[in-house]
Amino acid sequence: MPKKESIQEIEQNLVDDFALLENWEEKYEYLIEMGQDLPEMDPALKTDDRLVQGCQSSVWFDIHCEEGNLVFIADSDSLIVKGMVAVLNEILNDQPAEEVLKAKMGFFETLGLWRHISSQRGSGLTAMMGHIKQAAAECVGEETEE
Amino acid sequence: MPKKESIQEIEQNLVDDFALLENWEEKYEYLIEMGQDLPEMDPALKTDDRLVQGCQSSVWFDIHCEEGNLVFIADSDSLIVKGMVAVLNEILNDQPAEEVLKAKMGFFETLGLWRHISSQRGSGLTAMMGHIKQAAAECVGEETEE
Amino acid sequence: MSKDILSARSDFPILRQTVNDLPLVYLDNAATTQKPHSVIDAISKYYLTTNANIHRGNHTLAVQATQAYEAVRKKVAAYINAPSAEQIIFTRGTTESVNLVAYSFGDAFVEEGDEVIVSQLEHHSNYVPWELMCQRKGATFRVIPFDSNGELNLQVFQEMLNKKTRLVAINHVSNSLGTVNPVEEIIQLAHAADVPVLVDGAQSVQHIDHDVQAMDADFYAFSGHKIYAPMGVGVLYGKKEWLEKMPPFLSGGEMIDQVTPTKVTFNVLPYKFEAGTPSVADVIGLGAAIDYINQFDFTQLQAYEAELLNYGLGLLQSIPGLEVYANPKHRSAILPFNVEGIQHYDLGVLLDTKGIAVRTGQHCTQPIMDALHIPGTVRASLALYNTREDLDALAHGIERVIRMIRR
Amino acid sequence: MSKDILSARSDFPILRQTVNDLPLVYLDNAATTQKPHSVIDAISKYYLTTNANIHRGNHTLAVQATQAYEAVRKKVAAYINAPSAEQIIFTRGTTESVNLVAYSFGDAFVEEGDEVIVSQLEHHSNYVPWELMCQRKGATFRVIPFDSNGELNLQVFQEMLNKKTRLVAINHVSNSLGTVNPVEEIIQLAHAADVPVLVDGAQSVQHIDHDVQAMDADFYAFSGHKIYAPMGVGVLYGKKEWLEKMPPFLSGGEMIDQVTPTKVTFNVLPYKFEAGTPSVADVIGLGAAIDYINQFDFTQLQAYEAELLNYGLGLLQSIPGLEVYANPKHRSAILPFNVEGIQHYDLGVLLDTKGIAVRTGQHCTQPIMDALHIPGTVRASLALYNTREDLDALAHGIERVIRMIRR
Ligand SMILES: Cc1ncc(COP(=O)(O)O)c(C=O)c1O
Ligand SMILES: Cc1ncc(COP(=O)(O)O)c(C=O)c1O
Repeated sequence: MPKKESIQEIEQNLVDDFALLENWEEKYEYLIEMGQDLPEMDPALKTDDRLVQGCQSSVWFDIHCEEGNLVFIADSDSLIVKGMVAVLNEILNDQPAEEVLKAKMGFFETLGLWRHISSQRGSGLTAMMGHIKQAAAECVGEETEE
Repeated sequence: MPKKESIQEIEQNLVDDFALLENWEEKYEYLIEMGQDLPEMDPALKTDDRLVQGCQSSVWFDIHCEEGNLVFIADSDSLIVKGMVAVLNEILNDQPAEEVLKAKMGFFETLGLWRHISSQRGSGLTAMMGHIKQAAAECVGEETEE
Repeated sequence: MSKDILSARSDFPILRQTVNDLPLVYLDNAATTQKPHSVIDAISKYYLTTNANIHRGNHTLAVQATQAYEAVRKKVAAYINAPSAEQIIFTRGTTESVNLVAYSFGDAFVEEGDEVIVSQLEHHSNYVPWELMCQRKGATFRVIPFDSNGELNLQVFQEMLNKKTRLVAINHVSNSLGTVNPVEEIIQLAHAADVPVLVDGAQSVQHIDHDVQAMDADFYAFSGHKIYAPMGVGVLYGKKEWLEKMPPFLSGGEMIDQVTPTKVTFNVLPYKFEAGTPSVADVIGLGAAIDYINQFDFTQLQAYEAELLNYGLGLLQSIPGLEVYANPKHRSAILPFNVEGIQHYDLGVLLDTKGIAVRTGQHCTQPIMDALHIPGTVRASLALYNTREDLDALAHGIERVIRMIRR
Repeated sequence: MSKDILSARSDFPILRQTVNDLPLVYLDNAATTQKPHSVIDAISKYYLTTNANIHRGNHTLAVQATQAYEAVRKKVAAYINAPSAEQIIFTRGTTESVNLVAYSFGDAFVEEGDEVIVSQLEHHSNYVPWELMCQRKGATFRVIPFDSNGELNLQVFQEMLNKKTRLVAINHVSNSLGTVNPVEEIIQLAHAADVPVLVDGAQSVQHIDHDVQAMDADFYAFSGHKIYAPMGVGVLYGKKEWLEKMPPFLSGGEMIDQVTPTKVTFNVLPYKFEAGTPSVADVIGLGAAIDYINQFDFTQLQAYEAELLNYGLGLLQSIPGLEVYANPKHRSAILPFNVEGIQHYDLGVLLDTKGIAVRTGQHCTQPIMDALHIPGTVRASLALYNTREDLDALAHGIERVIRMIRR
């Protein structure tokens, strides 16, 4: 098995991808495409207990701990939020919970031009980030308890 | 008996007097002198029912109707207000109530430079004016009732 | 001669701004309007030359600031045709104006078992204060429903009115659907039952008729920032008979007559309801905004805005998959819609990438969204400086978003 | 390196103004301070480039306005050393801040027979709201007296504290006498009896220490306009344990989570207490004012103002027939006095003819005037831009008025 890319490496790749896009419009377009490419979440999983609080749009996270890695599927009724979910998915999914816990979570800032998204109350980005961090913390906790 | 000067005539004389004064400081000085020249009101007359409401300083008005003329003595613990009382005294005292009722009461505006005084809430000018107008109205009422 | 409406645009410096390197198309006027140069300058000038605390001061600046502040009270009174300036109370905005009445009128006149009526078309700011007041007082909170055209059901309203009704609170124009409510008729019905009416004029005072005596409103509230004036100032108008009977709301400096540890007496109107240092500069900005509006012929302005709204409606309705909400006989300045398959939030953000500012979501009117069974809308809202070009840009922008997402 | 205090004066354009053809000597800073260029520019810039309604908007201007607004919350939190920004609530001023607590805390925690303690040194804005709340609730309103030095009698205070005491409200500096109250000690005594304390920092936040954690205040209130910021914005800080338990005060837009006709739930802190459109430009002006103050070394600034106050005290006390009121161990920025045989009002108006702005009257502290058995005082009050020359002009002006009147 080839060594999996680290959070930093994936982030850098994404930064490079986005840097090629000329303006906000194109960046959003790309983001939405990323979201559209994400597999649909099983509607049965879209339950209230998987709903992330604090977003203008509905965002469902099905998240758990697998052998120390954080594994999740997520979906949203907003294409933009789904694009954000796709970015989070690409960078954080199936990564060691410990690494996720350490990650600065500044992805959207670092991707450039994301000041917009990351400060939008409606996007619920902060809420999603908090959700992931908490799950990561629980995952690390479980591991060390064993 | 020489014909008494009208409200307009007295006002014009005062306007001329004040116009000679160079600045606010001198105008106030003159105003205060006018007040200081006014005879003191009998302390026995300084009762609560003669107090004009609505001034930062205390102002007492002893005002009545004599043969259709409005006659008053007034005093204040403020030298500036007492100066204003002196102006009112010079212009309005012992004038026919009917004339007082008609008077535009813009004296302090007309005297020039009195925008300051006349808009000061603390000076109670509006309250004094109102007090005089009301007394004048009552006086005219009494006369016509007879 | 009155000022040409098409010249308005150039008076608003922010409209020359670019957003995301594109010219700004500002269609979020129901949230807040932009300010003309004269308003911005009035604020600066106040701080550069006049600033002082008002009313209690006798020095020149304090006197000048007081005069300027009180002059605006007269201007506002004239603008809404209030019988006297002392019936104009300055607040922070519509929300504070409504809360003032809800607390003060509520404390004095509403008891357990009484009823208060609002409409389903209200902004939260003219809904929640009454709901909470009813909860505090044990009163019943009643809501006039709207029909499929987005119009209030006056039949139901009439049946709601009864001996226990203490107050009706209603907006003149819905910020969410743009419905112009028949306030004159509502007020007549309420007055026939001896019930006073508060009119929320936040979305009407700048667009349509705003004569408080003609409509016979008992209370009238609006926000400066929606009528080209600064944020931080609003107005409450009230009939004297009510204002005089109502106890003060906020207390402290300015609204006091005498204070001892056992007794407090209050200042006269309007000061009784203005506690503490007011937002003098913002009030002066409101005066400048009213001067600005008064340059126009208001009938002409209304016609211009109505024409613009119709133009926009036509454009939007011709976009396949786009639904405009509500179909009231009279609508003012508001275009609420959704596009099939695109979340309102996404559409808003994507329009923003094209420099077009609209608002998305519930617009502080959850009861309306619940009634329509939708999570939210996109809302474009107009001001006197908007043009057909703005609406063309909006329609064009929506079409491009649709193409992009449907691809 | 920190900014030189003597350079401050030139940052305040209004101080170059003439009044009655004489240079303005502004000594009415306790009523309101003047604004530096940077604050005036921040307001203009906001309206010229950023203006939008905040929080609910997703378009660029709305996002930028929201960021700018929330950044000021953090700045204020840092300035008063609040543990977190969500404990900073924006209001119109101290008066609204105090009323918010009086209504909200009062409704939740004060019952018939309970007691609330204020001091005789309070401004009406931190006195009347408590007195009226006690009247509404059937609670007892208690007042800590001050002694002949103008200092609070802590012995009496300690005896007042009991199991029924629900809250103590006290200013840090008296706007009328300048007394610096020992808030740390008062808070310790109150906390020992399990009673929370509200500190009115209106006259201290700009002059002396203002670390809410160091003093351990449960609530802390101040006004922007007294700290070189615009009118129309104030702050309420509260401990989270209290703010979370307290019900909302004003209701409407922004402070809402869910609204149905039968139930309302509220937004998180601080939004729960910020109903309606706030005064965004004024808040941004407050941010600029804090940036302005932060350029100085605050210890140096305090020393400068203390030295200036002493200089003024010395000058005034050397004028025959002039009485300076109170003689507290610590005094801040306030010079209250009268001259024998001259009414305070007359002295104020006559000083104004010499370009000198002071305030005269009761200064919204009737309980203090009643205790001193005087109708009012002349009050000169200082800010960081005042100089010895200003106080020389004051003393000289008073002497000339005396000569003129005594002639
Ligand atoms: C109809 C209506 N009422 C009340 C309000 C609240 O106004 P403000 O936020 O200025 O207090 C608004 C503003 O959105 C509104 O549109
Ligand atoms: C000590 C004190 N408290 C409260 C206030 C009231 O402040 P504001 O009028 O800004 O609400 C003042 C202002 O004069 C004050 O000096």
